[in-house]
Amino acid sequence: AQESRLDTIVKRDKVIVAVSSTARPNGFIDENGRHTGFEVEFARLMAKALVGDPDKIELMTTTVDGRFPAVLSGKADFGISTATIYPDRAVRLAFTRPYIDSSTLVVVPKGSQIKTLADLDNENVVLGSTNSAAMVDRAKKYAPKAKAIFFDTDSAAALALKSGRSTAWQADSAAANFFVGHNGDEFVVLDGSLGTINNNAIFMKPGDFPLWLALDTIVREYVNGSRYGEYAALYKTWFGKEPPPQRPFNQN
Amino acid sequence: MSDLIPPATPAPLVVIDRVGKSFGPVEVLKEVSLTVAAGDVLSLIGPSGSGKTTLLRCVNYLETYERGLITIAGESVGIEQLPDGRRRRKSDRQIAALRAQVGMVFQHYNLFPHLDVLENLTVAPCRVHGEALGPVRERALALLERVGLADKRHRYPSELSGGQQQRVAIARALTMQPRLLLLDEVTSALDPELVGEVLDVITSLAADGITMMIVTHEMAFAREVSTSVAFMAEGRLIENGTPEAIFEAPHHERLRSFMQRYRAGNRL
Amino acid sequence: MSDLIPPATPAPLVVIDRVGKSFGPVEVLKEVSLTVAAGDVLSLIGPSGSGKTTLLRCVNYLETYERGLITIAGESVGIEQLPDGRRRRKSDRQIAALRAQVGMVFQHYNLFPHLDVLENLTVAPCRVHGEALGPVRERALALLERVGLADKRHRYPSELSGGQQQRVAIARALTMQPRLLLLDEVTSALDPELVGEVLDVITSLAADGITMMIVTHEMAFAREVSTSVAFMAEGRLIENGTPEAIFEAPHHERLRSFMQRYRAGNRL
Amino acid sequence: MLTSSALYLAQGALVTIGLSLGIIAVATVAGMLLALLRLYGWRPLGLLAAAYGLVARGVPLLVLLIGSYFSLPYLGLDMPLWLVVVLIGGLYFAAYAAEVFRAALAAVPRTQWDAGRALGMRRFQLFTIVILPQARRLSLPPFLNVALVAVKNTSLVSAIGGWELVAAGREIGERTMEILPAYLAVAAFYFVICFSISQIGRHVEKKMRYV
Amino acid sequence: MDFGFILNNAPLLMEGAAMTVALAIGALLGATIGGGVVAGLRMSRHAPLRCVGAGFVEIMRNTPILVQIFVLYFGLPTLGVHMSAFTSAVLAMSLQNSAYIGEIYRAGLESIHPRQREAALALGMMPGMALRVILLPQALRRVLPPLGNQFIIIIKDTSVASTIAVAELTQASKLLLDRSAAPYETFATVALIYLAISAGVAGVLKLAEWRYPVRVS
Ligand SMILES: Nc1ncnc2c1ncn2[C@@H]1O[C@H](COP(=O)(O)OP(=O)(O)OP(=O)(O)O)[C@@H](O)[C@H]1O
Ligand SMILES: Nc1ncnc2c1ncn2[C@@H]1O[C@H](COP(=O)(O)OP(=O)(O)OP(=O)(O)O)[C@@H](O)[C@H]1O
Ligand SMILES: [Mg+2]
Ligand SMILES: [Mg+2]
Repeated sequence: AQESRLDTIVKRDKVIVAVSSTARPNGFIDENGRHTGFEVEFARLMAKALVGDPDKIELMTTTVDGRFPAVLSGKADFGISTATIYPDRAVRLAFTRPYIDSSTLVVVPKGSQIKTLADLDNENVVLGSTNSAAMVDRAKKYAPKAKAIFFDTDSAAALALKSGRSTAWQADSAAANFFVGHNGDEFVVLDGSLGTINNNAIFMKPGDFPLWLALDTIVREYVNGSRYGEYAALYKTWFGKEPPPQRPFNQN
Repeated sequence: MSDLIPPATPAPLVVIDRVGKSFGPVEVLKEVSLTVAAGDVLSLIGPSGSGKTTLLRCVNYLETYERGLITIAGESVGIEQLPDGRRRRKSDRQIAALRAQVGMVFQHYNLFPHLDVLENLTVAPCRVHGEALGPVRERALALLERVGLADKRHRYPSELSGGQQQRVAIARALTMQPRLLLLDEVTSALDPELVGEVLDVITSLAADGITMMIVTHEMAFAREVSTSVAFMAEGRLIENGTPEAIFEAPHHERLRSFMQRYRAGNRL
Repeated sequence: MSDLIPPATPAPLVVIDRVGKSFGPVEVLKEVSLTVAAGDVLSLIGPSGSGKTTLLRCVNYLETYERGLITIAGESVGIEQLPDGRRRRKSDRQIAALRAQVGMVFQHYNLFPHLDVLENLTVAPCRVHGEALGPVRERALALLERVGLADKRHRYPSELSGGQQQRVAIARALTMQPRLLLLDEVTSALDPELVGEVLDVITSLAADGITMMIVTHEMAFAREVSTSVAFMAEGRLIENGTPEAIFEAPHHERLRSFMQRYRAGNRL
Repeated sequence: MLTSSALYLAQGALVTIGLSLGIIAVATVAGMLLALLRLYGWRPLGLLAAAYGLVARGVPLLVLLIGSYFSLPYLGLDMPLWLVVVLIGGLYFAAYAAEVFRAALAAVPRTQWDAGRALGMRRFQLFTIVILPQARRLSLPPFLNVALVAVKNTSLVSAIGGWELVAAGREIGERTMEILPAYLAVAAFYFVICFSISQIGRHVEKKMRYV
Repeated sequence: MDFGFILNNAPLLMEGAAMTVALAIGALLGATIGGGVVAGLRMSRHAPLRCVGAGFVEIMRNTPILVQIFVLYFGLPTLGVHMSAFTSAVLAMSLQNSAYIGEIYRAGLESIHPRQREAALALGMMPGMALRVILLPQALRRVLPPLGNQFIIIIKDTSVASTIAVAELTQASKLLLDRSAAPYETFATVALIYLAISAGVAGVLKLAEWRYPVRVS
């Protein structure tokens, strides 16, 4: 059998992780030029567990187009890059259990006709979002009458809302909260979340059981187990609130 | 000034009045004055680089000139003298209208390589004057016949010998039925037989009343065909007069030495 | 066959042996046979389109020929006759080596527009033969002096008049110090003064023992300068011989009528 | 903060310049080879070059980059990212450059070949001394087009983990969720880079204005 | 490799491809005509017009199409000008490529020996007619290859429209990629579709090249 990537990582004494640098607050470059964000810091926690030091890590930054090829080709050991577990994807990628549950929020201008999530399903609504499978499906499901438009990045979708190109914007809770936090006098988040919870998980090349087992176990220990404390602190730092309490994976 | 000449009198067709032109710092035409009467055939002779081609090009306004004025049938060429003394370029339309009446045959033929021989002849009359293709074709074929190239009408210029291209260029200018014809060394690529033929053509054109200005190095040709001859050297018009006067009794020293060389060459 | 001639004997320098060439269906050279002895100056005359330029180009293998063989100093031009009768193109190296010994001046000069006058002259000796720039420059300047263009050495061809370009082209061919010189209507753009000068140049070249083949329409020039004259018409070599024989006692009907026209033209 | 952003963009611009120069160099050499094959080469090779041109130009560069960078390891070729980008980008734009050169070389009149041959020049000499310098003038403006497109296409390297000017701009934009000013800043940097290149081109073109 | 899901999503890709073709046709027309205007300005007898032409070329050619599209799409509404995403994309691509194509036209025309223009003028043609009847047909054969380049670049530049929510081929492929996590299959398919569209345009240009052969003359 082939050598497991896990051995390679241990021998190399460093992990290579595919992350994003343009998805605040998950992965971005901060004012001091440091690559950081919830997912990037979580990747460092993974490195700490795998090779004993959060700084023994090499961050491989790709756009959305390149994140899956990056792990499939072996250029990166695994990826942490807002990848939602999605049945079609699971055929070709291996996912660990999720490291975060995220919800989808809708942002509208203050004083908009759209007062509730139910108002979205209307011919006059232009609903903007990123061009991801989950967003597209949600738009179809919850606002079939509305016109849906899709952008490459959240910032472009936000710009569309600002410039009036769209009348509502659905986004990952992290991005939506950050945006409204900065533009609170002009925009509001509608109450409630659009659809169910998403599970973002670590992804890797399929067929490497030892590595998958190790990653999955480490994620479990952070999210549900012995290292929950570190995870909770990280979560609080980036999202300003307590994480959901420890729970078995199949809870939702 | 020359544009005050009333066009009703039997005026000279072309009046070149103290024309001057420079390429950058180099003055290539210096105060050239010359008139060509309607029906005249004027030969321009002179050493290489003396400005003959440049003068011919100015008459067609292919070259602008900075000083003096050229008029054709009382109409100034290319340039308008404003009452306040300033010079203004005429409109493209005016310039094109003038050129359509002035035929020119170039030293380098300048045939259109993407058109065949017949198209080279018909393109201008059809597109400029909007004449119907039928009569223009007739005329073009007759001209090709006359220069001995009727069988080459569907060849492209690159498939013709030098002399053949030369003759096509002459025919092309004639298809426009110009009233003034400018010829720049049109016989240089022609053999003696053809020189004779072209000479016939030119003589018959002169009989038709077409005025011509001919730059040439062949003195025999100049002498035979022209009603007057002008000699240029170093951008100046040195002497002009009847062929007899120029060839037999040259006044100017420069012309005399030029003629001497010529006779020395021709004695052979 | 001609390539069997032992090079030791005082053999003709150029042997053209039953050469034939077609452009597609058109046969432009028909069984042309001709020899040029070393030191000879051969003038090729004939009506326009008779194949003079084409023959000259074949001698330099700028044009391939389908039938017959041309040899220069016993070496076949461009084509190898294999023992089994097939013809094979020689290698580029062989062809280039031959051309380097054969100078050519084109009807349209074909100067290199991106090089100035001096560079046009020095580029081939320096870059092709690897001669040192110093002596080549000397030689080039001397030649420019001889054609009266030393002061234009840093001009570009587009800034020269037709006659000036023509003279640069002649100087360019001479800078290569060729043993055979091919000239295609080199005097066509020259005024009588310059024709005289070029004539002097050519005469002195002949005295230096350079063999020449000259295409020309100027009969006086042909007669003065050449040791033999060949007359072509419709792709055939009709008659050749000494200038006296050709000009005074033409045998062939076609040549006689050609000469008649010429005399008619020159009587003027 | 503004200055630190500008510095950050400047670093990205340096990467962009480096990659661009590499790509343009490869594209020029390979493009000239392709053009030569098409015009004067052995016919089957010429057709092959034409087919290469059609395919290479027809496929998006992004796809080529992702396809090659992530597949090369399978072939046992673990080249550094910049090398892959320079090679793949260079070969890709070579197909465009080849078209430019082909048109320019063909536009040099046949009489120039005659003149060179008559002086005893061999093909290669004739080509380098007579034909190429004249073709250069005609090819310059369209070649500049290709070069500028190449510069701007270096932004695609962020898909395979590379980082350059656009990536830097996007990172700044996403940090602040203000993408438009960031992009305008990026555009300004591009303008400086591209304008410098096109000014060099224009200067050379002017110097060659002899016809 | 497993292309099953691609077949299942064929309609999505085909709709994207149709949009790409529509964008490309709009931009090709706009840029071909705009290029003429730009070349006209650049070669004008009047210095101010030449300056305008040169300025336009420099600005358009030296900035990324992405930024131009963003400015048109997101910037203009703040000035009260509303264009659809499609119009914005076509306009941005037309403007930028007018600059590129204008330069190509200019290079081609300047390569025709000035004597040709003189001969046409001497026959009494107006400058415009000399251009149409004499110069353009000769320039065309020198210009076709680089023009083909630019046409293909336009086709692939249409992908930038995905950044402003135009549902063209690249956007469709990104969605498919995101859903399936099958980059190689998706990219291969998309590359083939782009190749087919480009080959179509290249084919048309080959026909033109057949009429105006690109060879030493
Ligand atoms: N574009 C130009 N730039 C600079 N000088 C020029 C230009 N065109 C012509 N000249 C110069 O102007 C002078 C006159 O040239 P022109 O062509 O009128 O002479 P020409 O009398 O026709 O001579 P030839 O009999 O040799 O044709 C020459 O000295 C020539 O070098
Ligand atoms: N590339 C070509 N394709 C077809 N025919 C050609 C080609 N080149 C020359 N010809 C023809 O071959 C014949 C001989 O041409 P060539 O140039 O040798 O004549 P020439 O004797 O030099 O004439 P001139 O005195 O007019 O220069 C002419 O009838 C010409 O039309
Ligand atoms: Mg002249
Ligand atoms: Mg000839």
